[in-house]
Amino acid sequence: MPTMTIAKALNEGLRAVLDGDPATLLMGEDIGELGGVYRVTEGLKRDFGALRVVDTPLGESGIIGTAIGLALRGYRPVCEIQFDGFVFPGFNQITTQLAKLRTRSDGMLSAPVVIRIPYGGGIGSIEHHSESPEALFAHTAGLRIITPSNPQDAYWMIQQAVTSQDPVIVFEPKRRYWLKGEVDTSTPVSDPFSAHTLRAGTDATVVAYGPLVPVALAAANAAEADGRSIEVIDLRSISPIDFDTVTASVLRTGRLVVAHEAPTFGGIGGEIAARISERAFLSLEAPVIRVGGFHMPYPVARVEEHYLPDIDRILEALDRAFAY
Amino acid sequence: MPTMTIAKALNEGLRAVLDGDPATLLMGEDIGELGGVYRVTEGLKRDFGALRVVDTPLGESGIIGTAIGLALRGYRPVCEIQFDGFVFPGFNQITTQLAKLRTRSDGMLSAPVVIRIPYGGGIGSIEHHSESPEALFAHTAGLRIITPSNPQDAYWMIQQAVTSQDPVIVFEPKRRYWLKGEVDTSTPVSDPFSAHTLRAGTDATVVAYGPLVPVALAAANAAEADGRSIEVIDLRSISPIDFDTVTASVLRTGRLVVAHEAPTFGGIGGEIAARISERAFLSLEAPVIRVGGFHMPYPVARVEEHYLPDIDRILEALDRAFAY
Amino acid sequence: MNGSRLPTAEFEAEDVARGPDVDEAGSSGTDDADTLHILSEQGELGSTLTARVGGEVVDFSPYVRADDAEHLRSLYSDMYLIRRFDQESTALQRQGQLALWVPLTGQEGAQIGSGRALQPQDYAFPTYREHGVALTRGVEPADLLRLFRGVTNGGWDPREHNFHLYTLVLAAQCLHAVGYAMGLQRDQLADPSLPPAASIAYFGDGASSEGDVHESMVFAASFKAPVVFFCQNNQWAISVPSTVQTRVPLAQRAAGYGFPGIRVDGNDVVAVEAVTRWALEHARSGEGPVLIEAYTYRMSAHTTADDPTKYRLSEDERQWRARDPLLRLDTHLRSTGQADDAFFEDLDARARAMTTGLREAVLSMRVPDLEDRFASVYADPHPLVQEELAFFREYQAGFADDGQVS
Amino acid sequence: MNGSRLPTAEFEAEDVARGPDVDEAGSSGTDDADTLHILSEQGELGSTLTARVGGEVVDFSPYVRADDAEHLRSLYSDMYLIRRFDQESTALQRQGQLALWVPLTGQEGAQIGSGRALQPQDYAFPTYREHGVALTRGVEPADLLRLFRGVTNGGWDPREHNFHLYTLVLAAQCLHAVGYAMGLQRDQLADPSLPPAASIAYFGDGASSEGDVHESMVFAASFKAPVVFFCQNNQWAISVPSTVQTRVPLAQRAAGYGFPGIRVDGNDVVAVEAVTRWALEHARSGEGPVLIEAYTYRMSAHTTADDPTKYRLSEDERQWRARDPLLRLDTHLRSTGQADDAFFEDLDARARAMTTGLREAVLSMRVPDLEDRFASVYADPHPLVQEELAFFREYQAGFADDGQVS
Ligand SMILES: Cc1ncc(C[n+]2csc(CCOP(=O)(O)OP(=O)(O)O)c2C)c(N)n1
Ligand SMILES: Cc1ncc(C[n+]2csc(CCOP(=O)(O)OP(=O)(O)O)c2C)c(N)n1
Ligand SMILES: [Mg+2]
Ligand SMILES: [Mg+2]
Repeated sequence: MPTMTIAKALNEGLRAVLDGDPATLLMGEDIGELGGVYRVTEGLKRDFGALRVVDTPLGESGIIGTAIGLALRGYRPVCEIQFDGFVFPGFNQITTQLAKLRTRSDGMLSAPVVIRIPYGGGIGSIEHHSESPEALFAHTAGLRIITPSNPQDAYWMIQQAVTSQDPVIVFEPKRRYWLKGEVDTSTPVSDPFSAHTLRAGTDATVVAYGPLVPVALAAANAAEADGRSIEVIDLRSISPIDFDTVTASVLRTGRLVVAHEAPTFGGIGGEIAARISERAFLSLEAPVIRVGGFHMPYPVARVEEHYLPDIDRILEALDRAFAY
Repeated sequence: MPTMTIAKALNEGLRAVLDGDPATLLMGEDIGELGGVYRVTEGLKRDFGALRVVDTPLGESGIIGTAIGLALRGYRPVCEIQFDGFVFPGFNQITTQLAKLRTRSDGMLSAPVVIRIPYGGGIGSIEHHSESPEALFAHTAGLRIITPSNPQDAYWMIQQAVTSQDPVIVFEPKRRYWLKGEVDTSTPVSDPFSAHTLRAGTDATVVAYGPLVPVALAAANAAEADGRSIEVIDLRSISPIDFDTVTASVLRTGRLVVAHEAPTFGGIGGEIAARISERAFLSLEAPVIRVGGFHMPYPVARVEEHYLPDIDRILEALDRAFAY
Repeated sequence: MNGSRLPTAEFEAEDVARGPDVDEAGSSGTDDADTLHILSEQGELGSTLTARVGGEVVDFSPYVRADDAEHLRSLYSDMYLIRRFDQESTALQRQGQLALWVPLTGQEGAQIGSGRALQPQDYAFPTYREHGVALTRGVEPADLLRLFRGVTNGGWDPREHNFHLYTLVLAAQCLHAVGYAMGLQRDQLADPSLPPAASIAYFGDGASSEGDVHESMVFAASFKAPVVFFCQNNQWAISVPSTVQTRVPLAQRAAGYGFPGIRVDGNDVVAVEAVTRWALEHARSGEGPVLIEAYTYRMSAHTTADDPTKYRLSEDERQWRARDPLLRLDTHLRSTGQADDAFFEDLDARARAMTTGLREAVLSMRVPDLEDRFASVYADPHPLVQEELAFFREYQAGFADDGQVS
Repeated sequence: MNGSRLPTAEFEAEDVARGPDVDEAGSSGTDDADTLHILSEQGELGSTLTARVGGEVVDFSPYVRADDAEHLRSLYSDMYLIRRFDQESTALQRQGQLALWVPLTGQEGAQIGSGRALQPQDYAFPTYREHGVALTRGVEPADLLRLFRGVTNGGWDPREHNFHLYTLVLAAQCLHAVGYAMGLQRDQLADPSLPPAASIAYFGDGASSEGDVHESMVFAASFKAPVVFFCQNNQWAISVPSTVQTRVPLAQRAAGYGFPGIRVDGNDVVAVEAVTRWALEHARSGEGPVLIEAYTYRMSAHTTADDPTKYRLSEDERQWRARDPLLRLDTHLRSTGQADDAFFEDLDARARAMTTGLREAVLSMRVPDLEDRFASVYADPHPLVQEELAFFREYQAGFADDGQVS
């Protein structure tokens, strides 16, 4: 099995869909000649040409809106948004058009557009380059949202996103683009809309996704040293959420910590906490504890390490859960 | 004390701020000559002129963006978005510019822009005219979000929004525009960012806001007939949320139902459920039950009555809470 | 009421508040060499079939079909039928059978003229007012009422008619039309035997201010997409006159993107058809996009919920009645003997036939269950939707037991 | 790799994929009567001080300050100083002292020329590259580095300099500039004794495609707002050439909104200053907005994180070095005897003085606490922020006890 980074796995996954389905095309800012600011589309314009790897004019609404039109004509556009903080000019097309097309047409039409968004912090960058806006999309029905945390998932989930009949937003954990791992290119990973239990445990469950998955695993290892057995679930899909897997875990462990980089207030952790509190009410030994960003715009680079949930923040949350 | 509708109370409130502060101005689509599609600004252009009640070109990003510029020059713009579903072209300016200006400038600048959005369903209208997108704004730090449910609050809260040094989004419950009530125009209501307990009770708490407040009260009355004493809280402010008031109530009643029209998944009810579950964990007799819209685009008019949370849906939720 | 900072009503700065100094070429805006007009208000065919597009004079005569009596009668028929349909729909709304209606009266010339210029393989993206275009695309008129009856957000199968669903978020459909045109381009390259095709994006003078219209034009120009932008400048965006959106003819926008823009007398169905045929051919042949501004007038209210007396003069309305697109073709057909009383009587009968069943059709429209709505959110199974549907069914069943709700 | 539907690389349709058939007037775009250029690449002052704006020929001679040696030297000084600052900042980034740097090299003519045309009461809205304009507004150069040091998103008090903070979301600031101009308009009406003022919105060729630029122009034209749109067409939006954004000069966009648009040789500081002075006067005097396209070239990378060899030819870069805005004024000043070696030596000394302390200034920039950030989210007290701040303090204190974290 080849070893590759997440960025390379996405690149290979995109290459596979371009190769396999002539209806697919990539579009975005600087994805052609340059190969994207993160080089995720490197070499693809060279190999598939400017009609299938399209450097668009600079307008996010234009990218999403024309992708919808292309999808109506039978194409399968995969749009790149350059950074999380720059998706908002395209928010209207995503929320009022892309998400609703199927319902609007009583199921007659669909626009299986894929939107790739590098997201999250920890890269020491400037404003608008470190955000986690996933909750702003999850609330809107009609969209699916996934986020791979490792090369294997990246390679397959991007392909599964393109195959889905529904529009899918793929949030790519940008600070993990260089994370390496083995990729089995012959056997697809299971349903991209399901959660994966990465580590079994008996005393508490930690749910994380995207960039925080390695952090959650590290925290679980650290807790083990203190004699606590922590189950770690990689959510993988933010809409829908695989509540069955999470509930089953919490029914066993009785404690849940949910971690994400996005601000806690109004974040997707609230949805998980609310639903698991309902589903596992009688089994919960402690309230669901959320670990997330603070209620502030993502802070400047020099202080982001104090903002981002890290191992200690997750351990502290576990402490609080065990205090009950 | 005069009796007036919510629409009229807003009109009078806006008149008062235009009268009191020459830096205020209203801007939006069709708010001048026509007085707004809901006539909330009726007569104001006549009395204050076209420089202070501005019919803008048709662009929501333009409205919010120029309002920010006006605010930088010391003005206090109050923008009207014609319907909930049409705020999205302005989402970028609200989320990346308006909300962040203060932080971006390390507190040196502020843009105390007010954005009025008629929201919610129940008016038998067509697509995009019945939505409740408040959660999509609540997640973003830097904004404040309030929603009056009665004429008294409407009259004062709109004025308090204009006075606030922070940007405030006022979600106006459009199907209650014609709801009448007494307005005490001499004594301001208390802090617009606090919740009001409208009805005391001992067995369970129901939290609602905006258009569902009368529904929650009616449900509480119906439950009383069954011998259940329900406390009803009008949240009033969605960001910040007055968790102190809600927590204090739940610590007494032990049960909480949260109702909003917005879809449950990813809605603000999740935040309330999560936080109250944490704050009142040991006092909760049942999980927090949420009543909200389903995970679908707001449905067509002929079925909306089955979609919108009504008295029965709240009673059913209370039943579930009491079943524990 | 007067402050130190801002002037009040008495101290009005007309210029800032936008006064009458709009640089529009004439109030009708149809009197210059940049505007194509063929059939006059008096019902006479003009002899100049040219207009300036950008710097050049374009000869539209190859696209004018004014010498084909049969064709002119059919244009008139379409305009007449859709106006009658519009009146009937307005009546249905007044009777409470529709939640709302969006009348097109006054815009029949722009809509029938452009719609009839389309070929079957072309694809139209309407706003919410293009009932006339819908007619030319073979959409069943009653189906247009489903949306306003509140039983669907769609109403027809766009793929059957190459006529997209109505889009209510202003300007959003312009980008879809450009993307669709980009798809047509690619199809054509992959299979040159396909008939050349274009898409057409309808939008209004109000919508022209939205950022999405700009991005559509930027993308269309950049990719030389085969798309025609068709702006019906009916002079009003609800209560706001088009002079608030622009001080110059909207057609001039196109030059800024490097493609042709032309204003046409929108109440002249002959000219509209010609200019649209020209534009579509331009687009289909790989020359890139075109912007058409059809200068017309919304003779009725914005919607049945609107009251135009609040914001416009009845004098204006009166003046525009004389420019009615139907009237002038009627005059032309009669005065040239191309249509006789029998034609008009027959047409009236057809209109009656078309509108007769309408009320019943509306009354018999199936009201969906909320359950149906759960089915169309996603194509693939979705656990949350399934869970909520299960809850809803159980909840509804509870009432059935109680006998409270059906 | 070849499918039935879409052509692959071998079967490339240059036209669709956007080929070389761009209708730009010459590749330098500065050789026609629609472009103002005064100081040639050879350092010679031209004698035609006119250019066509829309249909009319405008005489810019009242706005040209080429006969004032002192003034020309000061323009040169500003360009020289900011280039040296730019080089020093790039070096600081390479040394790891800045997270990123956005070089302006090549754009000094456009920035110093336009910045120097501003009067104190005017207000500028920059993108993230306007270091030259910042210099003319009296912003302390070191303050420009704070953002890139990662210690703030701002760095200076905009109100002190009438120079807004950098805005990273492309085109967003254009609307702010229009709104600000609407405020200036109102102030002026309320107090006519105020000096007339305008705002200026900077944006790039890439940003010009964003919907916000369109809405700014629509609003500005509608309200006749005193705003100058200043587009630096440096021919690249990261890796995408400006020909992808437009096939015709961007200056032509203005006519579509009914206000003047003009292209100026952006590497000609004399012409840029003249045209900007003219435009600001136009705006300040109530005539409404103006669009200026300064045709220039980004001589360096997009940012220090960028590698332009991936997407552009070194031959192009070489050609544009000959058009360097500093070079031509240098030649002019020397050849006309308006500056001697002493001037250049003195300037060099000033540049050294300005950049000397820079490294230390950067190193000594106070790194904020996360605690500081809690304070600037809202103006008024906010319970959630207070609660989270309390948590954070307690959490941090926990580590202090453990001795783990300061
Ligand atoms: C993005 C958006 N903003 C606001 C509205 C509300 N609205 C519906 S129609 C209309 C006026 C549109 O005017 P115009 O584009 O000229 O089209 P017309 O109705 O005249 O055909 C407005 C403001 C909307 N539908 N979408
Ligand atoms: C809305 C938005 N989309 C994307 C980006 C990412 N981005 C930053 S600079 C840039 C290119 C801008 O080009 P241009 O406007 O020509 O300005 P220049 O950098 O050449 O000065 C891009 C795509 C952004 N900052 N904002
Ligand atoms: Mg209109
Ligand atoms: Mg550029």
